[in-house]
Amino acid sequence: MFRTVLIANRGEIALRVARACRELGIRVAVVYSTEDTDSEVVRYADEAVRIGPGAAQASYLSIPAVVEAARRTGADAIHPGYGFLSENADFAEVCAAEGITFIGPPPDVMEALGDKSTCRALMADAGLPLLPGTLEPVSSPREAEARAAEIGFPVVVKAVAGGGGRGIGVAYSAAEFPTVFRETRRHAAAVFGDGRVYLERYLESARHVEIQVLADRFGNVVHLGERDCSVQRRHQKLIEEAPAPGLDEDVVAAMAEHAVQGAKAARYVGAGTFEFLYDGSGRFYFMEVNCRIQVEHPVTELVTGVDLVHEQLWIAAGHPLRIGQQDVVPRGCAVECRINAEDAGREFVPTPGLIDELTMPSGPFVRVDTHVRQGSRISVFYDPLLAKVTVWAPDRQRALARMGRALDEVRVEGKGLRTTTDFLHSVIDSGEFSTARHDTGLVGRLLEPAAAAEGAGVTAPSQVQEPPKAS
Amino acid sequence: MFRTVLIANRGEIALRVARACRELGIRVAVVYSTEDTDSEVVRYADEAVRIGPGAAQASYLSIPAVVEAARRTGADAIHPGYGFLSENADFAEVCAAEGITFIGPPPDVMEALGDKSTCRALMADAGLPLLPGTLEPVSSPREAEARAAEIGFPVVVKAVAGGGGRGIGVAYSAAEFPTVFRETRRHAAAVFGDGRVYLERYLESARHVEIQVLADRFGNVVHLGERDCSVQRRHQKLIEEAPAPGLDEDVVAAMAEHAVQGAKAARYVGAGTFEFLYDGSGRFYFMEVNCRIQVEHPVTELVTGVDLVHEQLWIAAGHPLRIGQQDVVPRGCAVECRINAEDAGREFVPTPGLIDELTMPSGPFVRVDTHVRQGSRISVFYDPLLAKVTVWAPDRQRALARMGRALDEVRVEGKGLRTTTDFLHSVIDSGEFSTARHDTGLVGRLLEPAAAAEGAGVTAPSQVQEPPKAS
Amino acid sequence: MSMPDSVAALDSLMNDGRPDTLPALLEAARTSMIELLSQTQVPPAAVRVTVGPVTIEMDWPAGAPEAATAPGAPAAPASAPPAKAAAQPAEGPALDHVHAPTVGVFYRAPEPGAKPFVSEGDTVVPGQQVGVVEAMKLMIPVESDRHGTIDEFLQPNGALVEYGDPLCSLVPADGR
Amino acid sequence: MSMPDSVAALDSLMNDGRPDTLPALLEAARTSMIELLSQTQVPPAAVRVTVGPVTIEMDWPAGAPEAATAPGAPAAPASAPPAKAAAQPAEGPALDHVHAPTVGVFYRAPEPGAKPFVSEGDTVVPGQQVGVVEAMKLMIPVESDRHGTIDEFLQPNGALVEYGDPLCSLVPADGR
Repeated sequence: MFRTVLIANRGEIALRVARACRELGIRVAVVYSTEDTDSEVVRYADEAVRIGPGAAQASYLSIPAVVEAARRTGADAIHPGYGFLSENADFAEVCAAEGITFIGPPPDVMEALGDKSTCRALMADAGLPLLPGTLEPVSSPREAEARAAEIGFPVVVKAVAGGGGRGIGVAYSAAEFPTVFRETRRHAAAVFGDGRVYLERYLESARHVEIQVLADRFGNVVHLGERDCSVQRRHQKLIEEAPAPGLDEDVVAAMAEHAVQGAKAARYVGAGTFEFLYDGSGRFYFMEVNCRIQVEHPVTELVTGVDLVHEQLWIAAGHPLRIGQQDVVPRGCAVECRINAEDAGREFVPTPGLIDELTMPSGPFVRVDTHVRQGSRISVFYDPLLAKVTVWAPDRQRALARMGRALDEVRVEGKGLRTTTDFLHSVIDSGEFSTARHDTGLVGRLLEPAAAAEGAGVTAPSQVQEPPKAS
Repeated sequence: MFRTVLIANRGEIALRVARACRELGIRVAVVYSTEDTDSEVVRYADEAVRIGPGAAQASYLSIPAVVEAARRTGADAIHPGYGFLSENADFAEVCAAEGITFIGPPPDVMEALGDKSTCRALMADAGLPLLPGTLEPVSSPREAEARAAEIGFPVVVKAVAGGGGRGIGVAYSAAEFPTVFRETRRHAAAVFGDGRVYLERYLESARHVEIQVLADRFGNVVHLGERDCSVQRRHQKLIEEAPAPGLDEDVVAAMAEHAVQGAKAARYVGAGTFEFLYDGSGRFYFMEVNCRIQVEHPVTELVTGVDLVHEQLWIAAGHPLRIGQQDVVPRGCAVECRINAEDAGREFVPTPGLIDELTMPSGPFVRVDTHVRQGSRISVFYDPLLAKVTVWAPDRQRALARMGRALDEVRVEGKGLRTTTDFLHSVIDSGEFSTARHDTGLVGRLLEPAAAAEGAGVTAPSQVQEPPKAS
Repeated sequence: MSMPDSVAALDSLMNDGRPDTLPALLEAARTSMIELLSQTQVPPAAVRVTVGPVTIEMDWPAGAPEAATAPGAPAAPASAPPAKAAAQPAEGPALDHVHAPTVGVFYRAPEPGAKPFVSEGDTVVPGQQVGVVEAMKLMIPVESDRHGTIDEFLQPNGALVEYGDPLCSLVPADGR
Repeated sequence: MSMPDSVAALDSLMNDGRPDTLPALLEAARTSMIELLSQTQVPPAAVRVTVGPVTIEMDWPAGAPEAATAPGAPAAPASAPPAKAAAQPAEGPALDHVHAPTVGVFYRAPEPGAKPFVSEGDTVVPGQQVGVVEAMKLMIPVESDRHGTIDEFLQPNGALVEYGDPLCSLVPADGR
């Protein structure tokens, strides 16, 4: 096992990885920006290196600064967490060149899966079902219009370099297609430095279901079941759960089998996630692979008892998988809510500020992953995720009751601070969610029930989708 | 299910029961003393009734005050927690007379099991193995000396009305027996108002192993496996775990079978615990039944996934058991540490005071049950238990590593405050405990290694037992 | 073994002969408070003394009588009366209270229609019954713990009271 | 979906035209602080103004020059200098610093044995290189951002530095 692991991240995931390292007797080094000088993980770590200013581009995203910190702390491995450099193939390559183990898949695998076009082609070859769309990027507006008409509206325009819900635009008709196409390309070029986009059929009423896999260097792959992440706003997840409620066992089994096949075809190594859209009538479609630990990994940990970060470290250290498929026996139901410093009443605008008072839930079958405490400052520079509250219960009904109890205990006070807590509670309490009749359009409908009722019939109430955003 | 449950307790268990009620949609009423005016559960409850001063005798132990509070709040049931009135048969009887459901076994069952003499007789009839000893109380010193000689030294003198480690004296020789006998009787009379004692063979090197049972009104009984609670100081538990490490599966299965038989013979109802001593060589002996939820119930909850307080409420509401023996499938290992406000360096003397700073552990597979926060005052009137930190992992080695990590995160600061945290850490780290070669004498050996080495050989290092105490 | 060990905890604090027993702590805090106030020239707005588990707090609200604002100083803190006066404020007689001895129903008379134990304006002596609280059919007498005159009943007959609720105010007799 | 949305977060704070943008918050806090100090007759020992994510704190230690103790008042708080003086303390020339632009190894010269970029006592202009930090074989220049005179190097050649570490002190030229 490693002697020292450098954590190239911040926030709750940095602390979560640090805890795993401690449990394994590994020395913990972290990098931090000037904004995070007083952060919990900086206090927690054995060694901390200040690598740059608040702006991530010059700190958490700076490859030379992170690698310099790794060399200085004698780290023999780097855990990238999620976001930042976690899916950056160049970074993984530099690590390899420096003789430092990157905890994640090999650079070439990450590169192939990170490009949505090559990824789709690879998975199509491996037999995974794809939505009707273009395998190659389309650049000419005229060609794009023709392909969109073939695919049939609504059509989603996706950045090849996008992912995680970013770089997406939806066109509901041929009339609005040219504008959506142009804007999504411009956005992709500006944000990702890569203006290539591809087209796909847009599923209006779908469930987001993903399969967690673990793979070692020797070609062994196991899956750890599914997560349902259909409660999203602007393609960002708010609530995740396992198992996916109301899905047929056969459908989930087939999805898991495809994920394992896909991982094998891609020569995947480490912890990864295969995302699918489920259309509500037995069909599902492969969307993308996330080459890292996910924000929502705790729900899988609570139902399987497998510590995914421990396994990441184990695999990265060169060991063969120590759990077989028969060892993965899901139990009960786990639900995670993301407490964000956002104002749900104002389109989820981030509300940075000082936390004057903080109470997090506790007690039976409640897990809290957080990096904030009383006196913490929520920085404008980073993700507004304050805490993940995850509960477990023998069944979904009891899990939702427990989540309601846990959310009632959450208290975050500070001038100007707002959190998603109350909104999450209203989702949990909604009839649509509690009876698992929801899809990815739920948040929009809850926020604008009048518009939803107007824009759609009772049986297909999911037409109200948020317009493509520039961020 | 009940509409309103009155919680006749305080501290972490009151909050834990309140959370369970909330999860079940039950209104929460609590009683409190003037010392607990600002307590967490008083804030948490829907209604709180101040029933008396700090001294428990006039508040948490006052049957009229508690019943008055139940009537006033419209409670249809009372949860007594542990300690206080939880094993008071008179109280259960008064509740019944008032038409309020007492959440626990029927009064006559509690009475029979609470008297150690009738309990031992009952369990002997049910086929449970008992240590050599007297079934009837002994009152004449001369008779006692004769019986002690027959039993063989060391002999333990136990109060009939005792339990939970209180009212116990150990005589290592015929010479010291008369003094121990006299002092234990005097103590029992003073503390319990009942000076009757009985004698039993004292196991010097033993493990404390207990079986959790659930029983309904219809005679159905299931067990939820065992807990090992061998880390004790002065017969008070400090660390508990499940499963019992190093015990043969057959031994545990036999123990569990005996517990189920005993529960059936006693016509037990509710959650209960059968305590055994295991002699390290395959033999075990019944000790006592605890007619209530135990402090250490979380370890069973984490390995079985069964919420014991939910099940207590379910059973008390008159339902048949909803889990069968086949539904109880233990998974992994859970360990609980009790963080007490005590000075381990000064014979665990309680250290009451104000908590100026408090950090509790969090994150993956860590559960915290606590009722204190920054600014809480640890009262001299009550149990010094501050928090229970419980962890889960796939196996014991990883559970202990996780517990070490969790204890490292604990921070309790306050003038004059001391906690057991560091001492617990040293137990976890000790070779004897981590390799499961420990017994109930471990704490004494860790505190006075020199004396232990002197008083005992390497193969039987458990002779250093603490002398009988007046409290 | 999981029984709250309150007896043992109290025992060890009260009876082990160490100086930090509860009564000693209370005494120490009280003495410190009095000493502090008598030595302080500019009266404070608030004083708080904590000794281990014991905390004593006193404060004087802004605008208290005879506030002498220092020239140029902001309005608060106002001056506080000297320590001795705090125990017995100058204006009007000090009021004490008789408190509920338990949770229950408060009655002023031994039974419905009977004459109340005492009426407003009556003088009482220590141990004299001024009411009764019924809890679970037990009648717990409410007694004055001092000499004085009943000022006013603060709870009506038949009120639901909790432990410690003030039941009536009482003007203590001088010097008792 | 789990990517830190820093671009969006900054965007929304800086560019959405609402009054609570960062610069506006800073301005509001600064104005409040100055107003407060100019209106306060008895100077405080410490002032703290928080506006949303912005906090400004100032404090003046007891015994600061020209402390004018109010008659009868306790020793502290001492009087604070007026707000403007706090920004430019009276005694000695103010020192600025040149900070490390990244984490890495600090060198004073472009290569071993070469002449240092600058020496103590040299005058520098904005953009002038005063050293270099090497991170992963990249040579990142260290530049002064103002006119001034190099006072003293605070890190030896070859030192391991972190982002923001002061590398040398510098006396700014007047008025720049």
